[in-house]
Formats: sequence, structure tokens, C-alpha cells
Amino acid sequence: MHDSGDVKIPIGPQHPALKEPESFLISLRGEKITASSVRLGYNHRGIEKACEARTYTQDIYLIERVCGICSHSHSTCFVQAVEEIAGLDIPARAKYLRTLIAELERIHSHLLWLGVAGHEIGFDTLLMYTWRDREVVMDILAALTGNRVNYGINTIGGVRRDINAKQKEEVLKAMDILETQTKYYIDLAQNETTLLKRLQGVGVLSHDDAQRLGAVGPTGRASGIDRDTRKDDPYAAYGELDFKVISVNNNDVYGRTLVRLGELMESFNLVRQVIRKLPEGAISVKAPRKIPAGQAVSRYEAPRGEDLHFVRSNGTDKPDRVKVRAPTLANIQSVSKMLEDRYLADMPIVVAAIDPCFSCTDRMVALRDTQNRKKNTVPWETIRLKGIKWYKDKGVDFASLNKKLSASF
Amino acid sequence: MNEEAIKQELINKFPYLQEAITIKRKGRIFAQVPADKFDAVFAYAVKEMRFAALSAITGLDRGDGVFEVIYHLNQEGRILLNLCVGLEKDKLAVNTVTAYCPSADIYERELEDLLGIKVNGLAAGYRYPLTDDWPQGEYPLRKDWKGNLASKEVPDA
Amino acid sequence: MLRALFHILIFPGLLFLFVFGFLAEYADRKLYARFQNRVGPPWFQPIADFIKLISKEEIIPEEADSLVFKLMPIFALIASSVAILYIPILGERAVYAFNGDVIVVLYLLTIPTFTYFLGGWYSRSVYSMIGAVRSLTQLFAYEVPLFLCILASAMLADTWSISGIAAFYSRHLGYWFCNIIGFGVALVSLLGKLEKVPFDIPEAETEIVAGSFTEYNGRPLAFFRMSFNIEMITGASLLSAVFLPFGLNLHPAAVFLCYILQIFFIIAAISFLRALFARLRLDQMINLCWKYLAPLAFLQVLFNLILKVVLPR
Amino acid sequence: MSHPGKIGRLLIKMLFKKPATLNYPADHSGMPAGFRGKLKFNSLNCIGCQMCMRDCPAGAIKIKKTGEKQFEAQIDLARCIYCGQCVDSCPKKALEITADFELAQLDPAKLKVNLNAANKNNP
Repeated sequence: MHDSGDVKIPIGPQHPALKEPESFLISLRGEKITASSVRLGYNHRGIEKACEARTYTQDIYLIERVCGICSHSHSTCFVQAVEEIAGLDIPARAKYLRTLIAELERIHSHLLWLGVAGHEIGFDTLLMYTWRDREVVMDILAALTGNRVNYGINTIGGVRRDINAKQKEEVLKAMDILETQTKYYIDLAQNETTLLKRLQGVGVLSHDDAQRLGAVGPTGRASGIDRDTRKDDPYAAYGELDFKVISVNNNDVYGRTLVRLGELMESFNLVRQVIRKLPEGAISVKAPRKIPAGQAVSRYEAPRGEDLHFVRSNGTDKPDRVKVRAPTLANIQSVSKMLEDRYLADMPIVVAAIDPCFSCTDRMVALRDTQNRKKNTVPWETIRLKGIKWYKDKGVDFASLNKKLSASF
Repeated sequence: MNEEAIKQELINKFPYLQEAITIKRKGRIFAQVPADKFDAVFAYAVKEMRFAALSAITGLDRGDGVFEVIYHLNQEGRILLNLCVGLEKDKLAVNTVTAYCPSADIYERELEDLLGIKVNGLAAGYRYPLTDDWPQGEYPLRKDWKGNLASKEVPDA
Repeated sequence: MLRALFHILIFPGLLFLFVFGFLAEYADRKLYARFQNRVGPPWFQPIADFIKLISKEEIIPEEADSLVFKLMPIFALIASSVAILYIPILGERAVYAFNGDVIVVLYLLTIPTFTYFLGGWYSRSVYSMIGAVRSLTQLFAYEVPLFLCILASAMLADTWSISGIAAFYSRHLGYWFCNIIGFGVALVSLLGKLEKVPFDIPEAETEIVAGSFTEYNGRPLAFFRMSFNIEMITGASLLSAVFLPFGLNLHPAAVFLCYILQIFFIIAAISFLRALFARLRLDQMINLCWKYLAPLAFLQVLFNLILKVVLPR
Repeated sequence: MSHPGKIGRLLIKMLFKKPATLNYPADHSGMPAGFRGKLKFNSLNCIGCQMCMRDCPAGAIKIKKTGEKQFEAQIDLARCIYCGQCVDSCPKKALEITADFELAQLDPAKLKVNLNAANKNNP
């Protein structure tokens, strides 16, 4: 894999291109990548072990924080598994509201991805514009659910908040604004030369490679595998809604961009359908505190791909085992395949194209003392204090700053 | 190929699975497979019955000294076949399935790291998800592991 | 002697360049932000950044050659500020003009790129080495078209001194239009020299952290960023002197106003181009330069040669 | 027909439009009404059943008995994740969510807020 001749450069775990910690070891000959290996696990926080120590209601909020961007996907997937074990049949209105928030989350996740992709290839204007438009859908989500990201709309047996007529108007108005913007971005992605140059033919994953390596979601659908859990294994209200599964055969990053933009357009009319067909009735059903023993597997089409939760209960109010398989885990294995004989400059956009989603943990830092050559492990705390002391010697005293600031509060 | 037909075909091929297969609901088939016959059933399901995609591998410690490994296979995304293998505490080993599904590699490393289930034939590589300086013999997802790691002195990296 | 000191230290020298450099950076960043529908930084942001960097602790990597590490920013600063003395700012006459100062200015403007290479190479980090090599490869791609365009207009003006070129075109106002292709190519090459977005490959933030400046911090980084600002001023005034000879012999105040307007127009063009494109890969950038910029420059030279014969003196 | 600089027209248009970013905190537009921020405690309705303490995912709320039929809620704003589960679990509507989200403090001790019966208008 890594022969000794090439220059080996580490990308990550702390690297501006990768928003979250995953580390790649890339060996280069000139500008060409000859081999790459990926190292994961920096974000392991032991969520599955923690779930076994908490009740089901508390677990919803823990599972929601597995991923910062697609929190609704994980909480819906978990709650559906628990409802299936408990045999709860949630009211139709709750199903439609879950689908509404799911599609709004897909819209904000794809717009975020479009901006990050633009930033990875140095097109910051696209980042600024897409993230400005994303604020429209974030405000809608904040108004509907009470928070911009971790919505907390799900509870076992249904949803916690309802939607009134005025909010329905706002959602429809926002969809029209976003649809015009997305049409412009589709036209831009297809016709802007520098964008095309940086996206076409990059990160190629052929159809059977994608199948063999188990690529899911937009990464798979850009290589011709049209698997979409919303269509194959419908959950919530997707059974009663009609929509197309977007899949192209470009097999490269450009194809993934087209798939995500196509899905944005699909999400807009899905949201309109949900608002139009929203049935009347209760929004949640009373759920028992102790869930009877049993097991269930629930699947969900997260913005990044198929998300799978396995829950096993043992009759108490705490789950016996919760297994979360995030979509990125399935896609990360095809990254090494995509990176083969690509340029180093394509590395960030190829990694960003599968839209990886991790988060970071507290780490020790190993500092080598140049005078006495002794290497010691310095925890964060000492570095923080060293920083403060260093500035104090320079006459900048933070204590007085605190007093001044707190006086003004 | 609906759930009934799949169940019937499995039972014809492997008669000992007669009462071990249950259809929980549309698209979910659970099958309890004895450990020694697991490789044959898995190969048959992947090769002949087009359960080509391995969605995930779940490992769990039932607490009563029996561990379980569940292979979630799906057929064109619609039907999920969950092959469940029980393992005794003293003989915690399974054979790798990376020959049929290369994507299983990272799921099997997770089994090894978090539950200590030995996967024979798994290629060498980085451990996932725990760190390199994680002490040997500590398997966090086991029921008897209480996470008293903080007290132990972390070896110098 | 006093006049020389005044020229070096005050007017077209360091003080003017510092202040004008901060103003130019502010205009560039504010316009770039407004193009992207953002509010943009306050006017004192560049000065604040400079002061913050100056007050920071200076950490030099152990393997790096500390002498080279410290000296390169100073050389970059000197090279780009000395070049301004040969470029006419107030009217047609630069402070020092002799027949051949075009070559001197062009070489002085190339030195900063070499200092980025040496600074990056000697700070021994993997990212800065790759960034350093990239800035050199990129240098050869955009340098040739830039030289050709400026030499083309020098040929038409039949002189090797920038002041002479400016004087010639201000007398024959009609001729400046035939250099329009040269102006376009020179503008794009200036983007390459200043390492702005379509060509900021050596400093690609998302690939190699900060390219050759990865290990730089504190005072050296402050001087490097300062040299970028001054290089922007010098490059822009070179382009405006050679290609935009407007209002060179009016009332001195009007001349200075024209100069400021031209510099502002060039900076606006730079930030517009910066907001317009995605960053190219190195191989694409070199293709672009050799497939489009160089032929256009040759066309400009050819065009000027014909004009030299046809046009009355 | 792909050509470079396709976004040019939009750039010029954006130059003359109002920027979309705000100068927070000077420009203080705040969050929509239903936003989940700091808790409010009506101590009169509280019966001390501690259902909220049981359901709180972060263990951020403590209910103490300060007298006959008088209860005090101690909320740790640092641990609280503002999910509002306690508001739903409370059978007596003693807890409410306000939209106040600017709760940063320099002194960590100030993050432990005591909402008790004494002051009606909760700090």
C-alpha cells in the first residue's frame, strides 16, 4: 500500500479541509496520490454504551446528538424502532409532521453540503450564497420545532409540537424562495466552467465498485445504484407520497452534486405535498414507560444515505442494546477507492463529496521540550494555563478583563 | 420474491432452520442460525438469494454468558434478512465475511474492538473505533465492563 | 540627500505603501464581502490584524533554518517596496527613471515569489514544502505572459523606461486602446502573482493548510502579509502606469486623484475576479496559462510590431 | 454551453443589495417565538413529584423542598441541553420555556440558577 519511495503526508485529524476528525495518510509522488489509508475512531464517544444506562426518553436526546447536521434522522430512526417493539401505532398526523421535518432537514443538509463543496474547491462565493439561503430553512425549523439543529420534535408515540395555519403559509413561501435559488444553483453547477473542471472526472467510483463497497445514499445513487430507503422500505408518511428517486450514472463528484441538487428539488415538492395532505387529529399517543422485551431494526434515508438502528429491549425502561450504523460508515470505505491516482488538490473535494459526518473528542497533546529533549504528555489544562501566564507576562491580565466585562453585564 | 417465498426457500435448503425463522413484519426476517452452520447459510443467502448488500453487523452481550452477532443483509433495499448467531463466552470467534462483502471489514473490526469477538481471517489494519493506546483486554460493550478506566494511568503514547 | 530619504521613507516609500497597502487590503476585502452579500470587515481590520500578529509569540520550528525563516519576509518586503520608486505615480516622471527600469521592476516583482519558496522550503514542514514547490511551478506559468504584455507596450512606445512608456501613451492617447488585450492578460497574471483565488494554489487552505506559510506566525507572518499588500499596490500601479495613461499632466491634485481611481479600479477588478472563479488545480492552471494567456500575449506583441510600422511616429 | 464567470451577473446584483449578514450584538433580531431557551419555574404549581428530574437527559434540574408546599428549582444552565423534556413531563405545568438564549457567563458559578418562590419575576 504505502511504499517507501513516496512522500507521505497526513491529512487530518486536525485539518482545515475536514470539518471533523478523520485522518488520512496519503502517499504522494509529485502531485499524484499513489496510495491512501483512512483512520477513523477519533469521534468515538461510547454512545451505544451510554444508551444502555439511560431511559428511552433520555435516549432520544442522546441519539439525536450522534450527528450535528442530521439529528432528526437518528432520533426518528431510534423512535421508530422503539415504537415497533412496543407495538405503538402513532397517529397519521404525527407521521406527516415527522416527514415534514425530515424533508426540511434534508434541504438544509444538502444546502450546507453545497456550500462546503464550494469551499473545498476554493469557490467561497458559492459557500456564502448557499449558506445565506440555508438560513431561510433554518429559521423555519427554529420556528416549527424550537431549535435550529437538534430539533427534539420526536417522542416515543409521536411528535411534541404541532403546526398552525400561519406556519404552513411561511413554509410554503420559503419553499418557493428556495426553489428559485436551487434552480439557479443547478444552472450554475451545469454551466460554470471552473466548477465543472474541478468536479468532473474526480473521485470516480464505478457502478460495480460502489455495489461491492456498499456505497449508500447520494454517493451510491451517483454511480447508478438507485437504492432509496424512502422508496424501498417506506416509513413515516413516505408510503402515501409520490416522489422520484434521483440517480445518475456520472460516477464522479459531479454526479453526486447533481444527485443532491435533484434531491433538493424533490424535497421541495415533498414538503408541499405534506403540507397539502396533512391529516387532522392527535399528534402523539401515550407510550408506556417500560417497553416490553423484543428487538427491532429500523432504517431511515438520512441526507447522507441509509441509516440503520437496531434496538433490543429487555422489559425495563432502559434499552438492552442500541446499535447505530451511520450512513458515513458505509461510504467511508469507498473513499480510498475514489482517491486512487487522483491529484492531491482533489483530495478535499473527494472526501467532502461523501459528505462525512463525525464529531471530535478531548485529546492529550505530546510536546517535546527542545532544551532537555524530554518528551512529556501535557494535558490541555496546562497548555491553557501556560497561555494565560504567557500573556500575563506581556502585561495583558485577563483577570482585570473579567472584572471589567462582568461589571458591564 | 416476498417474505414467505424467501422463508420457504431457506427452509428447503436448510431444514434445521424450520422453526428458527420468524417474519416480524413486511420486510423484516429474523433467523437464528447455529454457529457452525452459519458460513453455509450466509454464503447461500448472499450468492443465490441476491441478499447482496450487507447493511451492518451488530454484536451484543446478552448478559447470560451468551454473545450474539447479527448480520443485517438486504435485497435491493426492500427486504432485510437478519442472521443471528449465538456464541458461547469461551468460544468467541466468527469467520470473516469480507470475501462476500468487502464492506464488512470495518464492521468486523468494531466487533473485535468493542466486544472482543475474534474474527478469523480478517486482514491486518488499524483498530476501529478505539485508540491505539487503549489497554488490552478491555472490551467496553460487554455488560461486565464498568468503565473504571479513568483511574488507570494511560501509558505514554 | 534629504530628498532621497523623503522619497524612500515617506512619499512613494514605506509610509505611503504601508498606509495605502492597508487601505487597498481593506477595499479588496470589503468589496469581496459585498460581492458575497456580506457586511465585510470594518476599515481598521487590516491594521488590527497587523498589530495582533506583531504582538504574537514567534515560534520557529526546530528543524527549520531560523535565519532563512526570519529573513525571507524582510526580503519580500524590501523587494516589493523598492520597485515602487521606478513606477510613475505623480505624473509621467517616476522618482528614479532610466532607460531599462522596466526590466528592473519586473525582476523586483519576481523576488517575493522566490522568498515564499525559500521560506516555505526551509520551514521543513510537509505542507509548506509542497506549497513552496507549487508557488515556483505557478511562477513560470504566469510570469511569461506578464513579461510579454509589458514588453509589447514598451515596444510600441519605443523605450525601456516605464516613465517613457507613460509619457508616450499620455501624448498619443489614442494608442492605449491597442494594448487592451495586454491589459487583460497582465491583470490575470497579476492575480497569479498575488496568489488570489483562481491561482491561490500554493496557499490552498483546504489542501495544504496554508501552503508555504504554514509554519509562519507572529512577526514574520505579519511582514509576509504586509509584503502581499505592498505587492498589490506596486503591481496595480505598474499596470496603471503602463496600460492606463489617463490624466498624467493635469493639476498635481487631479493627477493623484486619477492615480487613486485607477488603482481602485484595478483592485475592484481583482476582487471581482476573485469572487468569480473556483480555485483551479495546478495542472489546469498551467494549461490555462500556456493555452490561452501566452498565445494572447504573443498576439499582442505581434499586433504592436505591426502597429509600430503602420502608425505615424 | 458552459462558460467561465457565469456567476458574474449575480455578483454585480449582490453588490447593490443589502448584505444578508447582521452585525450581532448591535443588530439584535433574536430568535423566533417558539425557540427553546432558558426555563421559567412557576413554583406555586409545583408539587415536588420530581418527574422532571427523572426525565432530564442531562440531570440539569434539581427540585428542593424549601418549606410547606414551597419548592425551589435549581437549574444548571451549563448542563441543560434546552430540550424542553421537563416541560412535557411535568404533570402540573410548573415549568415553562422562554426564548432567552443569551445566557453566557464569565463566572461558571453564575450558571447555577436558583428559581424559587421568593422572587416572582425569576432573575
